[in-house]
Amino acid sequence: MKLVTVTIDGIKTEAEDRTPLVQVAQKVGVKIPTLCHHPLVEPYGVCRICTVEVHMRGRVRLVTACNYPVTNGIEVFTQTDRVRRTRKLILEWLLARCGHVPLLNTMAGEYGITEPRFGRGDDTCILCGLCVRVCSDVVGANVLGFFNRGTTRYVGTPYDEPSDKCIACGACAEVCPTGCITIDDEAEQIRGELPLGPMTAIYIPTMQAVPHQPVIDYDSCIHFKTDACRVCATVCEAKAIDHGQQDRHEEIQVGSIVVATGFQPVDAQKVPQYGYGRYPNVFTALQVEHMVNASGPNNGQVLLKDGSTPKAVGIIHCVGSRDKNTHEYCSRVCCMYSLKLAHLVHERSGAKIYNFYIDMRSAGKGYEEFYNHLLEEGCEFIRGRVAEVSDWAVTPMETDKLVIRVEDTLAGLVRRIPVDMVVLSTGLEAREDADDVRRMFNMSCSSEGWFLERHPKLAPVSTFTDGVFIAGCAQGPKDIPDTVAQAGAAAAEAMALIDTGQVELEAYTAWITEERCSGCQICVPLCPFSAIEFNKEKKVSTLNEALCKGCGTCVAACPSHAAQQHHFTDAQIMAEIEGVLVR
Amino acid sequence: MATTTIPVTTAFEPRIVAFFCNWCTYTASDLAGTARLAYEPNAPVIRVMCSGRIDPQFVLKALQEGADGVLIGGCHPGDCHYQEGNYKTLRRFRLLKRILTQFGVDDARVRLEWISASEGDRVQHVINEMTDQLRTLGPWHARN
Amino acid sequence: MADKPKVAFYWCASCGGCEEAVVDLEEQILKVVDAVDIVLWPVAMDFKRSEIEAMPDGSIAVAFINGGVRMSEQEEWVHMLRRKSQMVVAFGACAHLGGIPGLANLNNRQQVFDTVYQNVPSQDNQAHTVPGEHSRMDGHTLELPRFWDEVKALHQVIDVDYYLPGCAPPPALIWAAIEAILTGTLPPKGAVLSPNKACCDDCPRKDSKPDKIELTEIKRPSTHIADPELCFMAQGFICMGPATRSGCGNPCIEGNMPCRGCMGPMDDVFDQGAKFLSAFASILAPKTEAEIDKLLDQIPDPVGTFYRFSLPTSLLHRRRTGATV
Amino acid sequence: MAYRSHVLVCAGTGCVSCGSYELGAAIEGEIAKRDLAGEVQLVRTGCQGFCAEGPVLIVQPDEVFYCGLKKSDVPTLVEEHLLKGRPVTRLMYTPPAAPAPVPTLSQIPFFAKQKLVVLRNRGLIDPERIEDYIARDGYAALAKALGDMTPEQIIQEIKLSGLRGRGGGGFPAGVKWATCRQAAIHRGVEPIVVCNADEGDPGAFMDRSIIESDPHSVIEGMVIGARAIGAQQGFVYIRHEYPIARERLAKALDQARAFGLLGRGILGTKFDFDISVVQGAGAFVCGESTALMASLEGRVGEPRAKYIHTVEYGYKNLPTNLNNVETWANVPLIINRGAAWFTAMGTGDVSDNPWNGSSGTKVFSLVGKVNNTGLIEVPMGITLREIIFEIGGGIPRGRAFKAVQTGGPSGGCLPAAHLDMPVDFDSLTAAGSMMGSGGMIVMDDQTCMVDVARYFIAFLTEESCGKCIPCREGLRCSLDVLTRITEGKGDEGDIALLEEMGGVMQDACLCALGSSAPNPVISTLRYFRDEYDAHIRDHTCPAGVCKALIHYEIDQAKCDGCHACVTACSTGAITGQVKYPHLLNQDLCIKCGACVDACKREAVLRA
Repeated sequence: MKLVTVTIDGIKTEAEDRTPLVQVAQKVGVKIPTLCHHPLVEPYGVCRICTVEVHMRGRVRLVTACNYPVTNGIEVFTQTDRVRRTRKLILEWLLARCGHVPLLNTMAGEYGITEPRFGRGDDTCILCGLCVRVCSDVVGANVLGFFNRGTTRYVGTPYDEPSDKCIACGACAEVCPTGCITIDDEAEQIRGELPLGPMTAIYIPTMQAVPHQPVIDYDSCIHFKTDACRVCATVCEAKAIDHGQQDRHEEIQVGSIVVATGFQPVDAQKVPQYGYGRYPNVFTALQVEHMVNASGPNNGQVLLKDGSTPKAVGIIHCVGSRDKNTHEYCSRVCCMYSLKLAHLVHERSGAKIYNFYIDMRSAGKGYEEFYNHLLEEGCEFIRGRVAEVSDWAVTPMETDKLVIRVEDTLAGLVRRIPVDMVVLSTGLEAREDADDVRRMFNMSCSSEGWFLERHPKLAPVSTFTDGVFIAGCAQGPKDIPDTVAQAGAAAAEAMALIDTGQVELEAYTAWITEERCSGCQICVPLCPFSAIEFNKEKKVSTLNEALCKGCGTCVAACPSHAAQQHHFTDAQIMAEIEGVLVR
Repeated sequence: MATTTIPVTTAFEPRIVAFFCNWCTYTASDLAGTARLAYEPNAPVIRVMCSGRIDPQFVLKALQEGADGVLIGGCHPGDCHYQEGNYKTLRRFRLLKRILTQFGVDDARVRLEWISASEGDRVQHVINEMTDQLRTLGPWHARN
Repeated sequence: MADKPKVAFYWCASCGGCEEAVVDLEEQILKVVDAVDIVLWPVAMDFKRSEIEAMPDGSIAVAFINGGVRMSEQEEWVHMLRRKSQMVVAFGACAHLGGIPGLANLNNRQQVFDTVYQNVPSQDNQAHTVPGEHSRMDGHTLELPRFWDEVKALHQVIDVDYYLPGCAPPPALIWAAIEAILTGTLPPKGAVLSPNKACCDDCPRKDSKPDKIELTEIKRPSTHIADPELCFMAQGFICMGPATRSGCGNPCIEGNMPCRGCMGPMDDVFDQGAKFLSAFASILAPKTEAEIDKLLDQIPDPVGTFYRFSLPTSLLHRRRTGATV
Repeated sequence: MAYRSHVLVCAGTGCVSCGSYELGAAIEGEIAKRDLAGEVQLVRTGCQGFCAEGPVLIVQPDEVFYCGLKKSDVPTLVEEHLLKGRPVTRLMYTPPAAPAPVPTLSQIPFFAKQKLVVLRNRGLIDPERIEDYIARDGYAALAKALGDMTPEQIIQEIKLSGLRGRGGGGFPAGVKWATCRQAAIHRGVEPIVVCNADEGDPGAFMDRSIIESDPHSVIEGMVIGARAIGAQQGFVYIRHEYPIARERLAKALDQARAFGLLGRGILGTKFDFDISVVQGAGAFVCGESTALMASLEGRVGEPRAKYIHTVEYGYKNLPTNLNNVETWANVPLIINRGAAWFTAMGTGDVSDNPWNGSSGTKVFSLVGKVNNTGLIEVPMGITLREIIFEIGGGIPRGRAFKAVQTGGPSGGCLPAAHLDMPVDFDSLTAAGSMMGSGGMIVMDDQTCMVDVARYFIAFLTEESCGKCIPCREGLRCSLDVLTRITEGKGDEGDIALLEEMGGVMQDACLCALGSSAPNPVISTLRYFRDEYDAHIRDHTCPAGVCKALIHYEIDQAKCDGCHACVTACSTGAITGQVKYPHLLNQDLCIKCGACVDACKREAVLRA
C-alpha cells in the first residue's frame, strides 16, 4: 500500500494512493456536500455537487470528490468561488426540476439561493441513481433501472409494472436523498407480523438465548433471496459474519437418549368465535408474554395495535383445552399463566382485568394463594365459557370496543363485557411433527399425540425402546416445576444406563438347530437386525443371539422347524392354545 | 385365566384366541384395563413379542382345538418395534385367508387388527364386535 | 422255509404306483423273495381273504399298506392286517399323508358322486345310476363297500409303526427300510424312514439360491419354462422343497419340475401346507394389502398347491361345508 | 485480359440514393447490348465525394467526369463515349458561373484542390474486391510492419508522424498507443483495439465514406495498430444507420481472413488478431469513449468519469485503444511512406512533440449553404476560404458568407473574419471552435445565429444521455433561455445567464460531450453577440429566421398578381384575383417563406 500526501483546504494529510478524495476529506473533517454518493455503493459521480478544485503541477481543474482518486502532492480547495459558483448553479438547475424537496432547498440556502432563476419544478426525483444502484449492486434484486435518455430520463421498474422480483426490502427508500421513494403499508406487511415478528434479518432470538449471539434469519435475509447484499459482512469489523455457513447433519454415537421435544400452543384461529386474526387487538397469551417482556419489542409496555394503552383487558381461559372441538384434556398450565398475565398486564397498564374461566385449577405450592392475591387486587373473575368476541356495539359504551359475550354461570345471566384487548389463554398440544419423532425413536403416542411412557406408574420416563426416555411436555402438558422434576428423572435413568456400561439382553432370543436346517435361507433376509447369516461351509443358517431382539419372525417362517424362540417355542404356544381352549 | 371362568351355559358363547403383539395391542389391552374399560371375556390373549411370530399353524391349531375365532393384533404399518414384522404378518395373513376360505372358514372368524399401544378403546371395540359377530355365526367346531 | 418271516403287501385308495415302486427294486426283489415269505400281494398274486383271516393274529411280520382309507372295505382290511401283523408300515404318500386322493376332502361324498357319475362331460348316465351299498339282482343281494365323506391317512384309522414317504417311495428308501427290518436296526416306533431335513439340503440347485428373494411374480410350470440351473423359488416358481422332507433323490428337480411335496413335512411340523405358506409368504415383495392380493391372485388353488399330498393330515383335515351335524 | 476503358460508377450512399445502382445496371445493359463487355468494365466504387452532383461516374483512362445522370442519358453516353469515343459534353460538370462544362477531373476545382491520402482509393477501386486494394499497394504496410518492424518501432513511427486523433479530440495517436501498450504489459493483460465508426454529428459522413469506399485501409490500419499495441482482439463500433458501410466492412473482413491478413498467424507470422463488428444503436453519446465501451460490453451507453483512462481500464477493464476510422485509415500510409512524408503535409513542427502542430490531411464533409457539397480531403493548414470558395465553389445564389460551423454540434461557429485562418486542431480551438470529426457547415446571411445555437443545443438536449445533472438540466435550461430569446421574450440578463451556464457546464460535466455542449452558444455569443442583442432588445431577427419575430407582406406596388405565391402557399393565406395585387392574411400565415421563393418580382417582403 502506497501512501501519498494530500492537502485539503490547507490541511495536509496522508492517504492510500488513489483513495476517493471524498473519503480523505471526511477523514480530515472537511465537509463536502454529496447527493448521489453512498458509502455502500460505488461512486457514480453524476450529481457533480461534490465538485472541488484540484491543483496539480500547476494545472487547475474541477473534479468530483466522490470518485476522484487522490495522487501524491495534489492540493484541494473545496470552497473557491469557482467551486461555489458551480454548486450554486447545479442546485438552481435541480430546483428547476425538483423545486420543493426540503433537502435541496436547505442546500440552496447555504449557497445564497433565495429564488432560483429557472423557477421550481414539481418533480421529486433528481435521478441520482442511488436507488437503482442499491437495488442492483447491494440488494441484487435488479428491480429498478433508468429509462429513456436525456431530459426524459426517469427511474422505474420494467414496463412500469410492479415487479414480482421486488422483495420489499426498502433499501431504495432508505437511500433516496429526496424522499421520492416511500414504502407503503402493504409492503410493511411483508416484513412479517408486526410488532412481534423479527424486526431485522439479524437479531438475538430472545434475551435468554443460549448461546447469547445474534442469528441471521434465513427467510428475511436479503442475501439468501438475491445472493447479494452482505452489507452486514462489510460493516462487521470482527469479520464474524459468514453467509456460507450451512446446516450440518452430525452423527453422534450415544448410549441413551432423552426425548424432550416439548409442545406447541394451540392455534388460536381454530377457535374462530374469539376473532383471533380478525380483530387486531385479540392476542394470544404468548404474544402478550412477549409484550410484557422488558426486553421484548415493546420494552415491556402493554400496547394496543394503534400504540395506545388498553383500559380494559379480557383474558379468556381454556382456549383449545377442555373443548370437544379442539382438545378435551386440560392443558394444566393455562390457569396459572393467565393469573400471572392478569397481574402483569394490570401492573403495566393499570387496566381493568377480566378473567373468563370454567374452573380455576390452581393446584400447586403457593398457587391458590396467588389466586387469592389477585382476587384482592380487584381482578374480576367470571365463571363461564365465552360465547364470542365481536366488535358489534349495541350500546354507546361498546363502540370501538371488543365485546365479550359470556354466560356468567354464577350470576346465572348472559353478560356483554366491552374491553380494549382480549388475551386468549391457548392450551398446549403435541408438536405437529411428534409422529415423525415417535417413529424415529420407535416409541408410541397417545391419541392426542403425547409420547407414551412404558408404564404410567412403574416406568413413567421410559419408553418401549430401551435407552430412550421422555421428559417434559412431549409426554403431556405440565408446568415448569413438574417438567424439571421429570427431566431429572429421565436424566438419572439415562445416566444409570450409561453407568452400567452394558445392557441386558431380553431372554427371548431365537436359535437355529443345525441338524434340522436345510439351508433354504428363508429366514436370512427376514431378520431386521441381520442376526442370521448363511454359513457357506456348512450350508446352514446360523443365528447370532447377541444381535437377536427376539421378534420370532424367522421362527414363524422356518419350514423345517429348525428355528425356535426361547419362551415362545411352537410347542409352548401350541400348549397355550390348548390351554386357553380347555373347557 | 379368564377362559376357565366362562360359565358353561346352554347359550352359545364363542371362544376366541387372541394373539397380541407385546408392544402395541398387548399394551393397549393393558391400558384398557387400567382405564377400566370393560369388554367381553371371550378372548383370552396369547402374548407374542411381535405379530411376525404368529405361525399360520397357530391359527389352524386354534380352530382345530375348538376355537370359534382367532384375533391377531399388531402394530400399525410403519410402527413395528422390529421395523417390519407386521408387514410379514400381513403377507402371511392374506395368503392364509385364501386357504381358510377353501377350508370353509367364514371371513369373520379370523381377523387381523392394527392397534397401537394407546388404543385401549379399540381393543375393547374390536373384541366386543367380534364376539357379537361370532355369536350370530355360531360355533365352528360343530360344523360338518 | 416255514421260518422265513411272513410279509404282506396291501393297497387301499391308491393308484398302484407304490406297487410299481416295489418292482422297481429290480433284481433286489429277488433278495427280498429269498429272505421273506410273501403271504399277501393282491396286485401280483392271487390270495383269498379267508386265508388271511385264517392266520393267527400277529403271524405276519410286516404289512406294507399303501393308499389312503376312504371306503368301509379298506377299513376292514387294514384293521384285519393290523391284527395279523406285528408291524405295519404306511407305504407311500397316500398312506402316509392322504395323498392325491385326499384332495377329495375339499368335497363330501355327495359332491364327489355328483361330479363322477353326473357332471363330468364324458359321463352319459341318464338313469342317474349311482353305486349303492345294497342292490338286489335275481334274488341275490349284492353288497358294495360304503364310500365315506372323507379320505383318511392310514394312521388316522389304525396304529402305524413306520412310514415310508414318497409318491411313490423311492426304491432306495424301500430297500433301506427292508434291510433295517431284516437286520432289526429300526429307529423308534412312529418314525418316518427318511432323513429329517428339507429337500433344499441335497437340492442340486442349492448353490444357485440367493440369500434374499423378493417375489413380484408367481410362475407356474404350465405357463413358464424354468431355467434348468437356477433355484425355482428364485425364479418365482412355487417349490415345496423347503417344507418337504428329503430322501427322494430329487427326481422332480432333475426333470426341471419344482418339488410338489410328496415326501411330507419334517418332524414336529404340524401342518405342511401352513408351514410352507408361512415360509413362502415371507419372500413376497409387496407391502400393501392391495399389492399383496394382486400377487396372490396368481395362485389359482392355494390348498391344492400347498396341500397337494397332505390335506387329510392337515390340522383341519377337510373343508367344512357349513351344514351343521 | 485488359479492358479498353473503365466506367467507375459511384456507389456511395449519396449517389445510391440518387439511383446509381439502377444507373449502373442500365449501363451494363447497354454495354452488353452493344457487345462491349469484353472491352469496357463497369466498377462500382465508394463515394467519389462530389455528392451534390450525384449520381456521378468517371470514365477512365479518359478521366472524364459525368454527373447528375439519368437513366435516359445512358444510351447516348454508351453510344457516344464508349463506342465512338466522343465524350458527351452536355452530361459533364459545369462549375457555378462558369461558361462551359469542364471535361476532366483534374480540371474541376472541387477535385483539383484536394489532397487524397485517406481517400486515395476513392473512385478508383471496387471496395468489395480486396484484389483492387492490394493492387494499389494495399497491405504492403502490414507486411512491412510485421516483417521488418518491432512494435516499438511502429509506435515510434506513428509518434514521429504526429498523427492526431481525427475523431475530434486530436490526441496524438502514437502517445495513446504507447500508453495502452505499457498498461497492458504492466498489468500482464491483453489490450483491445477499437475503431470508432459511430459517426453521430449531423451532416458528417467522412467515416461512412471511408468505409464505403476503402474498408481495407481501416482494417489494415487496425491490424498494424494491434500489432504495435499487442492486441489480439479488435472491434469496429459502427452505427446501425450505415447499412452499406456495414455490409462492405463485413465483406472486407471475410476477404481479409480468407487472404490470411486477419485471424490466426497473419501473413504466416505468429501474430493472431481478429476484428468483430459491433452495431451501435445510433446514440450520439456512444461516440464518447467510455460510453462506447459500455455499449460494447452490452451495457447502457453512458459515459463514466474519466479520471481513469480507457487506455488503462477500458473494455471489460482491459487497456483499450480507441481510434476513429480516419485515424486508422492514415496508419498504413504512414508506415508505408514514413513519418517524414506525413509531416511534410500540415502545420507546425511535430517532430519532437505532436502537440506542436497538425500533420497530414483531414477529411471534411462540406455541407450547408455552399455550392459543392460533398466529401473532401485537404491538407492541414489550408484556409477556410480555400475550402469554401475554391473547393466548395462559394455560396449559392451569390449570397454573402456569414459563418462556418466546424466540429459537429458541439463545435463552434466562425465568422468571415476567420476565413483566412489555417484549418488545424489548435487554430480552430483557439478560435473557440474545434476540429471535431470534420463536419463543416457553411451558413449564409439568411442564417440566424441564435437560431443556429438553439438548433444545436436542442439537438444536444435530445442526445444527452441525461446521466449527469449539468448536461441534462443545464442543456434543458439553456434551451429554455435560447427559445425564449428566439421568441423575442428574452431579457437583459439572459446573455450573462447563458455564459454562466456555459462556463459551469464546461467545468462540471461528466464527459467531453457535456463539457463541449455549450460551445455553439459560447462561440455564437463571441462572434455574433449583436444578433442576440437584436433579438432581446429590438425583438427582431436580422436574418429573418425566427418566426416569432418576422412577418410577410405583399408589396401592392410590385405585385402583378401572377398567382405563383397563391399556389405556393400551403395554408391559403394569400388571396387575390389574377392580374390584381394579392393580399396576405397574417392569421393564416405560418411564415414558411414559400411565397418569397415563389415570387419572381420580389413583391413579398419580409419584415
